[in-house]
Amino acid sequence: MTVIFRTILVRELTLGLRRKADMLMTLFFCVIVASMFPLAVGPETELLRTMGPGIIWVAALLASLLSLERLFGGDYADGTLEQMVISSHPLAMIVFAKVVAHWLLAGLPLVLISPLLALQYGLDGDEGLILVATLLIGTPILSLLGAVGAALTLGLRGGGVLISLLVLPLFVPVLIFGSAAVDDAAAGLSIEGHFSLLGAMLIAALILTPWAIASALRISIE
Amino acid sequence: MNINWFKYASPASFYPLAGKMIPWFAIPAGILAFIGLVMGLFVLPPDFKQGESYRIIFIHVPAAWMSMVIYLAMAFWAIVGMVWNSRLSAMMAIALAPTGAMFCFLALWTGALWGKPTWGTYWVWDARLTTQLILLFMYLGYMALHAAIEDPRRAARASGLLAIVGAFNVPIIYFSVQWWNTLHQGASITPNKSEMAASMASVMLIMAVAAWLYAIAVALKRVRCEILDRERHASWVAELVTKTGQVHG
Amino acid sequence: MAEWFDMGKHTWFVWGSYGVFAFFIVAELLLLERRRRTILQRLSRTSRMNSGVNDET
Amino acid sequence: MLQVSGLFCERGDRQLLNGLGFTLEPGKLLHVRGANGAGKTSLLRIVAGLLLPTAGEVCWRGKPVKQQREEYHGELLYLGHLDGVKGDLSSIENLRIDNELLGANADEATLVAALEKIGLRGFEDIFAKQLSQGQHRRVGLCRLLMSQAKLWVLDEPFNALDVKAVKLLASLIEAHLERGGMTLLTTHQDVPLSGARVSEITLGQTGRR
Repeated sequence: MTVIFRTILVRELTLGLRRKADMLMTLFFCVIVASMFPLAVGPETELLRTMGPGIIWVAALLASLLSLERLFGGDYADGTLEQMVISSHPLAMIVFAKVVAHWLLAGLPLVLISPLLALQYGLDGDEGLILVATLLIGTPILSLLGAVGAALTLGLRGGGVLISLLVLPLFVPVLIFGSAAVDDAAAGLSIEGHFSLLGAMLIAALILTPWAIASALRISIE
Repeated sequence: MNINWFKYASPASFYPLAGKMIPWFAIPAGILAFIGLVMGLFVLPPDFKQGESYRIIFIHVPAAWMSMVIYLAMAFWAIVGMVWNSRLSAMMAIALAPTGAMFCFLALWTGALWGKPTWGTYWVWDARLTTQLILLFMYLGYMALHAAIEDPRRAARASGLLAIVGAFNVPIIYFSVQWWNTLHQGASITPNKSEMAASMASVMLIMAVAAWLYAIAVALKRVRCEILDRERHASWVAELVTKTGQVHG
Repeated sequence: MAEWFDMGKHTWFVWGSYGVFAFFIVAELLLLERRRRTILQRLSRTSRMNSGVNDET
Repeated sequence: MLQVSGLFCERGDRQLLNGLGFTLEPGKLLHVRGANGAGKTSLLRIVAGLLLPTAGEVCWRGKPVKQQREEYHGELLYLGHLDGVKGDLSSIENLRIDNELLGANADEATLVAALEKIGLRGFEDIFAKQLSQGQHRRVGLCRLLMSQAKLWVLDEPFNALDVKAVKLLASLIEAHLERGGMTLLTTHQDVPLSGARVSEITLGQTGRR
């Protein structure tokens, strides 16, 4: 079981690293979106400090949404997805490996860049740290839920916009707890609750979404 | 009454049954709605604090309930459709969606108009209105996905799966929004305590049941259209059309 | 008749919401009926066409 | 032994495969004929488990496929219109992935030998997207050399292949049948195989009700 996970993971990572442009694109998208807001709302540090976590979270969310279409699109076009569906290994495991690879290529860079954005918004040391921690737990959930949307809209025209319409409502709880954690930390409130809830959502997503993604794929490749 | 459900699982035998059932839901819905409207708008005295604007609650709350109930019903039919691979239940899920979306929008609209006189602004980021807004996006997502796929079977199964995933997330969204915002003074109708006068509560219930019956009647009517649309090649549809010349009822 | 509709300063709000509510309900019913009618017309046309074809062969 | 009974399938709003049924014995090849749009590809995709029929049953070794999805797919090899070859990977990398997916657990040497046998010696490390269409398809065909699957389902395997490749493919199928394997294929060219093991079915006109 784990051998197939490793094979598909290695395959996806080699493919992803051979097309660095796609990976960097989502990263730059997040940075650009996050840098737009100060231009829009003005440079007062106090205002930016309070809005910072929310803006960075929305930018990260949109960036990971952007890269979802490539998750299955390429394999669907050249027939390798079919071979995966009819392989003797459970499809949920193959799909799980693909989503983990997608997170490593699209989600993790967002987490690594977020301290930089936190500085841009004047979030000092520990607030920035908390922001990075929430993104670290939150972005895998976004990838897992987003993959369900990507599988459902496989091969449809206007897939990008359609995926966001399907998946953004599901992102709301993650967005709420992710961005609220930093504000409450700044206000000195306790934030264990936020992290335990985010953790619970991550575990639920890890267990339930692979099955949903696999059945969505089976429906879409008909 | 243990009707053998699988006999009615085939669209051909469900079509006439649905036709007969529609009046049984439509007429009581009309009567109840009329009673509720007359009592709600004219009989009940104005509220001492909110004056007349509290009357909007008689359609706002039922619409909000219905939008939630219909989404869960859609998920239920999607599950049934997927487990028994029955096309009819998938059609039922699709037939419910537009009515659910309508109730969702109306809940938002009436919520805003009710909010203006009571809270002073049309849109208030209050927990239940925000959940209602997100639910509207989920309805739109459901219908957009269903419309984007040509093949009717794949469309039904894909949107069905989305409804199931969505229904699983509705409580999570509700509680996270509820936690996020404690502005709203708690649901005025909570199972244990009811701040509202008994008469108001009864009118609300009448309107809720009327809305519920209305939704079923419309869903049955729309599912008949779906059946005719999807089964147009089946022999029974051709007979039906030629036999009755102009099909009615 | 006028005092029925007079809801004090909230007239616009109450009738605004009830009016839109009624409008949408009626609109949904009309659209549904129109859809049913177009489907049936299309079906009767195709069935006439098919029966027409059968007579010739 | 593959047994298919009472298959109905809907494509768009056309009814295909009205109640089709057949059995495929070990060592036999079934050639599915029929005009374009008669449902040949749909039939093969249903047998491969990629498409859900509206009605009917596919049984493998007497048990419905739905109940033994992973075991059945372990013994199945499907080649569709798409080659199933990743352009950004080299030929050998593609084969390593296919080897794992098919559960063939062939070692590196067999993979290199397969590439050689299919006529791609020296192309092992070239990106598949730089190969010609015929070569690209051959990388996909290497699966036939690696897999020990009992049932081959091949959709138009011969197109875009030159004469030498067609002969090679025919010999592979011949050897597969020799070993008691089963093959279900569609092709518009005539099947260059000895008549003894080949049976045919023809799907009806398009969309007849």
